[in-house]
Amino acid sequence: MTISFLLLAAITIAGTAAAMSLRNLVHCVLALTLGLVGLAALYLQLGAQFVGFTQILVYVGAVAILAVFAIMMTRSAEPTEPHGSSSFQLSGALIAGIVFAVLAWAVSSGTKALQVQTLQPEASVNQIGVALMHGFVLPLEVIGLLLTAALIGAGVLAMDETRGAR
Amino acid sequence: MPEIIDQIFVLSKHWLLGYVPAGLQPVFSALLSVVPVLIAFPLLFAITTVLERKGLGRMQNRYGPNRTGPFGILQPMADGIKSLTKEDIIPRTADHLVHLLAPLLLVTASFLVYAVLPIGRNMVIANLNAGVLFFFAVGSMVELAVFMAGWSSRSKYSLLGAMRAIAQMISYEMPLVLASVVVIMAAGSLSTVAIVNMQASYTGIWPHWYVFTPWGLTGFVIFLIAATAESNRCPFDLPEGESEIIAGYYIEYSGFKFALFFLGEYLGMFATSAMAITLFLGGWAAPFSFLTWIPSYVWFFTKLLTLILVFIWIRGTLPRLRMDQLMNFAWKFMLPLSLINIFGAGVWHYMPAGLLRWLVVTLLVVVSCISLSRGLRRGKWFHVRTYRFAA
Amino acid sequence: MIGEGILKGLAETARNFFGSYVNKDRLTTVQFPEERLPQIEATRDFPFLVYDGTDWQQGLRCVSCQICEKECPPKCIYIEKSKDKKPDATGKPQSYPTTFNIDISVCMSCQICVEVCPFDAIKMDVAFELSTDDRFGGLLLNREQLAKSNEYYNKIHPTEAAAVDAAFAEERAKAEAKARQAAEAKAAAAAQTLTPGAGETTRVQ
Amino acid sequence: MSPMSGYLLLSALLFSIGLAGALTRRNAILVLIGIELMLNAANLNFIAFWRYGPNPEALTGVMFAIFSISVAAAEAAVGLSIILAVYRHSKTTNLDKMNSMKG
Amino acid sequence: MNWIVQNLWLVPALPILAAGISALAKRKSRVLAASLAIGSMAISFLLSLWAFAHVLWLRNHGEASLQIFDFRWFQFGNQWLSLGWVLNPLTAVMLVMVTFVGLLIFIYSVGYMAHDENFTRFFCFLALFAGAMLGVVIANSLLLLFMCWEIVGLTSYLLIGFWYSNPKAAAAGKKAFIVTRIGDIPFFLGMVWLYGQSGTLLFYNGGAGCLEPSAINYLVAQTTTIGICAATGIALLIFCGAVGKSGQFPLHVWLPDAMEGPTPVSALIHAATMVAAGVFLVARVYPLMSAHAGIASVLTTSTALQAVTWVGSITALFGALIAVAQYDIKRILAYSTVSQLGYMMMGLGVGGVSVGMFHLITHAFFKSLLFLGAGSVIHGCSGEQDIRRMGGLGRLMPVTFATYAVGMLALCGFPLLFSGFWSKDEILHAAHTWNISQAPFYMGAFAALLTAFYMSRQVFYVFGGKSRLAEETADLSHSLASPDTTNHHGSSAPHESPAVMTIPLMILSVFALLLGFLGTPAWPWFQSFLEDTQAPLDFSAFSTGGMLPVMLSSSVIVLLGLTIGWWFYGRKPIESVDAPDNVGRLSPSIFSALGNALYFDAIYGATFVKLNTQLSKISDWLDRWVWNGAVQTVTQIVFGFAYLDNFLDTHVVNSGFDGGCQGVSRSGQILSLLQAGRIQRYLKIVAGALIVFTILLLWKAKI
Repeated sequence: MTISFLLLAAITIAGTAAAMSLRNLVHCVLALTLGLVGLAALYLQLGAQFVGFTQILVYVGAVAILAVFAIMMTRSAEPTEPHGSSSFQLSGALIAGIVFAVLAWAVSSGTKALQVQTLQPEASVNQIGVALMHGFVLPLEVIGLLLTAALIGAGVLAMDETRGAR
Repeated sequence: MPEIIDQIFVLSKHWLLGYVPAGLQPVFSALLSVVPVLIAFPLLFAITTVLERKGLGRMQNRYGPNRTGPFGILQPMADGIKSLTKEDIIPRTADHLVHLLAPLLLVTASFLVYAVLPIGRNMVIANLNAGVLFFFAVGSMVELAVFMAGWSSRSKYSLLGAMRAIAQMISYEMPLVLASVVVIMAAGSLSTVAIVNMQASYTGIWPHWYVFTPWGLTGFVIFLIAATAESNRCPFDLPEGESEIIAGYYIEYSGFKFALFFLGEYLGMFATSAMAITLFLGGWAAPFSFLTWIPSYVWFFTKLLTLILVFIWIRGTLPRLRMDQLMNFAWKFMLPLSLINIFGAGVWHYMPAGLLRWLVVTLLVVVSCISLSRGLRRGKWFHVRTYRFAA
Repeated sequence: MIGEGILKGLAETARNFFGSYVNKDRLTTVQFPEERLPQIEATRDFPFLVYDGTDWQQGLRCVSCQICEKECPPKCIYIEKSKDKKPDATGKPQSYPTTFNIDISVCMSCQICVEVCPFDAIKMDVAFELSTDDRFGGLLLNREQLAKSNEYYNKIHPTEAAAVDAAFAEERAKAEAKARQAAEAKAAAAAQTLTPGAGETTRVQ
Repeated sequence: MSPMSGYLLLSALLFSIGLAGALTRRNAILVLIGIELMLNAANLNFIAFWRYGPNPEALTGVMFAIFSISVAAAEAAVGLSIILAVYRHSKTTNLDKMNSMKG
Repeated sequence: MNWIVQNLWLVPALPILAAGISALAKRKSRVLAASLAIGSMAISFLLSLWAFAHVLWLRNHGEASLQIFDFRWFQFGNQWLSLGWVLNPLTAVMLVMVTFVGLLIFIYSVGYMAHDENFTRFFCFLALFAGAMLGVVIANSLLLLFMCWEIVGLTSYLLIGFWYSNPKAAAAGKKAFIVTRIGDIPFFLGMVWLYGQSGTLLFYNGGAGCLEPSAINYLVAQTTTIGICAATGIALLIFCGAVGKSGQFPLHVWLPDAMEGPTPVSALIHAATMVAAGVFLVARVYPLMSAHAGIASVLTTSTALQAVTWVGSITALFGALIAVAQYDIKRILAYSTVSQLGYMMMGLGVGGVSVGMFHLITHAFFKSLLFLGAGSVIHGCSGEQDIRRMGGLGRLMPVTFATYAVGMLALCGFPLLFSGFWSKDEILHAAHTWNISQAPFYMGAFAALLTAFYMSRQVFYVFGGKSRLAEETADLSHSLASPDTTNHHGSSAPHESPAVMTIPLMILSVFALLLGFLGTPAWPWFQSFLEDTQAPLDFSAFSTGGMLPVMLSSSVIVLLGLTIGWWFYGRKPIESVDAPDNVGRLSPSIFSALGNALYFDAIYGATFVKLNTQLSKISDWLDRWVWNGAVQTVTQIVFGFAYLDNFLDTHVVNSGFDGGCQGVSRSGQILSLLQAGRIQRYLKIVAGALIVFTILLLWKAKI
């Protein structure tokens, strides 16, 4: 439980908590990016460089911007109305709390028996490339297909009907 | 002797580290490798501002700043002092926190990028084996900063400018990355140091820079164009086109924050051009075998300066692109061309070395370039815009 | 080919860039404070009051008829008429402005005041370096700062000044002839009271 | 408390925060972000298990994380475009108003 | 088979056809109705003469005088029920008598009913009655006879109640109909019993008929539980029908009241034909009646015949007694008819068919003569029927007086000259020679005496003394103006009837005189004709078999009666309407008792009628409470079940079903809550599931 882990964990939790609770949506997204960067740092700390940088590239670079664009275009940047009925909030939070408790219990009871391998495994990009090309070729192709489909789909969905018609 | 000069900085760093107690060793070594970069590039920024203004002037048959100091040498000092002394106005309805954070994030992102750029022989702050990926990852945080700037100042011009900037940066990030993919394929590694080492060797006097390969050249050209778009410069400086929306996303900034934005912008430019150098122009490698005696960092910076001059040159000549032309150019010319370029690199990789390989790949690239460009013109994407009302 | 337009443009700028160092006349900029371009005669900046002779208080042509004040579009002229009268160039007792302010920060140098002034008392000056460090007070010129001699007028607008002087001389000659005829009958004293003022040599012609 | 359980706890916490956000917020985009967060928590789990798991050289954890990140990105894109389309249609992003699919 | 035998059905059919046509005709087509009736009757009379001649021809040629014609009516099961008609001397005689008397009465009634507006209806009923009577005569089947018997009963009701607007007439009609019906029921039972035993209702069927010896022997052999043989039982039951129809002792009450009908009706129905039907019936089924166990000799008479005799003699005496104390002219004749019918029954019982029938024929003629005479008297006195208010008509209506006197003398049986003497004498002779008891003979003789007495009283009242018509006294009870008077055209003075009425009187009086000579002991042609034997002319018969003393005694009786009558009434006829009757003065109580018909009506009223009302009350009560109650309860039960079923249906089935549907819809609503379109809710559910599964997993794993 190194200090850096605690620090990064604190940052991530603070970021995500703020993301979920702030009133102004744009602030939420920004807090989210902070959380995600914290997460990426955790990945780096765990030694998965490639994943960390992809995380930053994909989430901070693309998804955050996308979310912000969405917020801009749906005019929800204005301060949102109050949180609405408290019972609604309460129930949501309660359930989340229970889920956390259960998972925590599972984790704590689960990991006791597991013998932990301390050596830092090496995950160089080269190895990842090899693994991608050999072991995970099919998922790679499928992901390619999926991403193209998503690209086109998102484009069409978000496209303004009139433009296509003109 | 030339090696000592070459490694002067590295040696001095180790020398200095000697004086540091063991406990702080890692921190100091980090500091010592980071601080010079933090100093060098802002200086370069200062120099570039002058070069740019005088160069533009010269191109436009005028002198450029020559009042501050001899031949306007002290102009950056003046700008710096001006920006420091200028009152820092924050719009009343602005979102103070985000308003403040935007420039900071921009500058940090821009500085972070230099971690992986090999300035000289084994003079790289962090030799990550996914260096290029790091470069693009951190590079993409700039857009977020731009958005924060644009949105937080709560003015229509700034928001519009930010949106345009982000749109442009995102759409040009694709060709940028794909162009670099070509080099990664050739070099076989994401680490920038490895890539430069791959280009360091010479055949005869000619260096093995990737730019001297057909796919390399196209990659380099695409990379440069995308770099200019990425840093919102010249033909792609629509976001802060003064004539249209005044100053784009940093309109509501004044004083030091404004300076920071400028710094961020230029640092972005230097970073992308530095990456271009590492990827295509052999990083710190000397252009000819007989010139290897000159220290590696010197080559790096000279190449950097030449690229900067090219940028300035382009800024002086090309007119501003319209938004739709800009976007079309990115998605309908650059992206396909880079994909084909990757294909070309693949073909290059599998074909035996020789003239045939050259012919095929160049043919492939040239034909695709022509057909895409004709596609652009036939689609009248670049025709003179006729205004239906204002005719 | 897509690129030839760009290359031609780059070549042009490169030519300019290197040409500027080689061929001086490419650079047409005038280093302003050090070098100045000769003044063009028809330049006009802000109005000034013309006075004959040496003492501006006596020689001031303005009779405060306030036409220019009324006609001035941005309303930047402010005149207060004097109670007493003083003789003008032709010796006729005329009133004179006690205060005559022009706010040059408001004046748009349209020269309407010059055109409507029946007495050619107000003309357009060529001085443009009037920047002051305080924003309001400095730019409000009073009567004293506005008054300038006829010679200066001839210096800055020679042709126009000459035409105006000729018209004055002719008018004065006609008036003297008339006065002479009337005066010979009257005491020379009446004639005496006419000529103490400016007495510029040019007007005498 | 082995380091691994620390990461797992953290991912559980992240997951529940994401879930809380998804459950409590009314705005569609926030829910989407909440879901993104839950996905990230899962990724963290993968990497933690890869790091401390039995045979890391198989790289399954890393691979899975990469694929899940790409899928999440695609999902975010499509999700947001759907929200956009819904907004353009019904001028609201409030989830309670989007109940036309109710039974 | 002769044409007449085959077409004998025409005789009854023609009058019925005439009745049908006139029934459909309009009220004012009076001539059509009269001519139709009279025409049809005339044709029937001619056909009857033809049939009579045919029978004579058959007798002369020695052929069987019995000719039958049967036809099948309908089949039930595998048996055929057949009807038919028979032509034998009995039928022939009756046919001629009925048609001839009917014709005369039709002609007479044309004049009598001239002023009545229901003229056509009257003649329609008369024709119908004649047709039915002829049907009874020719019937060869007891069933056909019974059917015609009922139609005769119907027409008697219609004719008695002809002036139905008069309540007494309507009541009389109903009374006649009901009393005859009481008689007909045993008749019907007997018929059914006969059919049950003999298997056929045809009288003569070539040996298989019920009156043929084979059937008779069979019936005699059958003994019933109460000891008498079937034949006797059936005979007695059939005799009851005859008692009802002919007005014998217990069922005679309707005959005097039947006088409410118009006089020709009384003449035709209550003198000549209908009442004779009962006697004819007994004559027709005489073989059945006289059948008895033991040796087949004629000597012993069957119980049935004994019963007939006793009933006949009682009725004769009884009728004569009551007739003495009557004041209404037609009522006296009615009671005399009752007694004469008693004579006929006694004749049949003791002397056989020929004796009874001879008296029936002679009685028909002089009784119809007396009735028509009474009719012309009433017509003359413009509807007055009470003899006390008549008197002195002998001079005013000479023809009526003469014919009436002839009829009176014939009825009383004036010696030698009049037919009544010969026929009554035959009966008295037979009664005298009856081997069982002499009581009938003495009752008969006394009845003859009384007959002579009340007839002479009547004649002296009506024709003797001076006219009492003018005295209009209000207190007389039955001074009600009968419909006859109402329709007279105002002339109150008595006057002779027109020719159309007097001619039939004269013809009838001639027959009343001459008919007796057919059956004198010297030349008993009539009896031989009926018995189908040869009758030589020999005057010595008078002396054989004690015939002479009987004749002498009866003539003495008659003369005695006449003198008594003259003594009381001829010498000094009463002067005023309200003067008491001469005999009445002697013994007022007996006289008033006899005047009220020995209170039989009252007795019947008190007993049977009351019993009947009680029974009807009881049956009403039963009907109302018991049957109705039962039905009500059943309906209530059914309603109850229906209500229960409805209740079950609505509450259990429907509501159950609806309840089920509501349950489904409510649960559907609840389920739909699950999909309220709120995405967060779905997420919560997913989270919940997650929690549950992880807990399960951990629980199972039991780390």
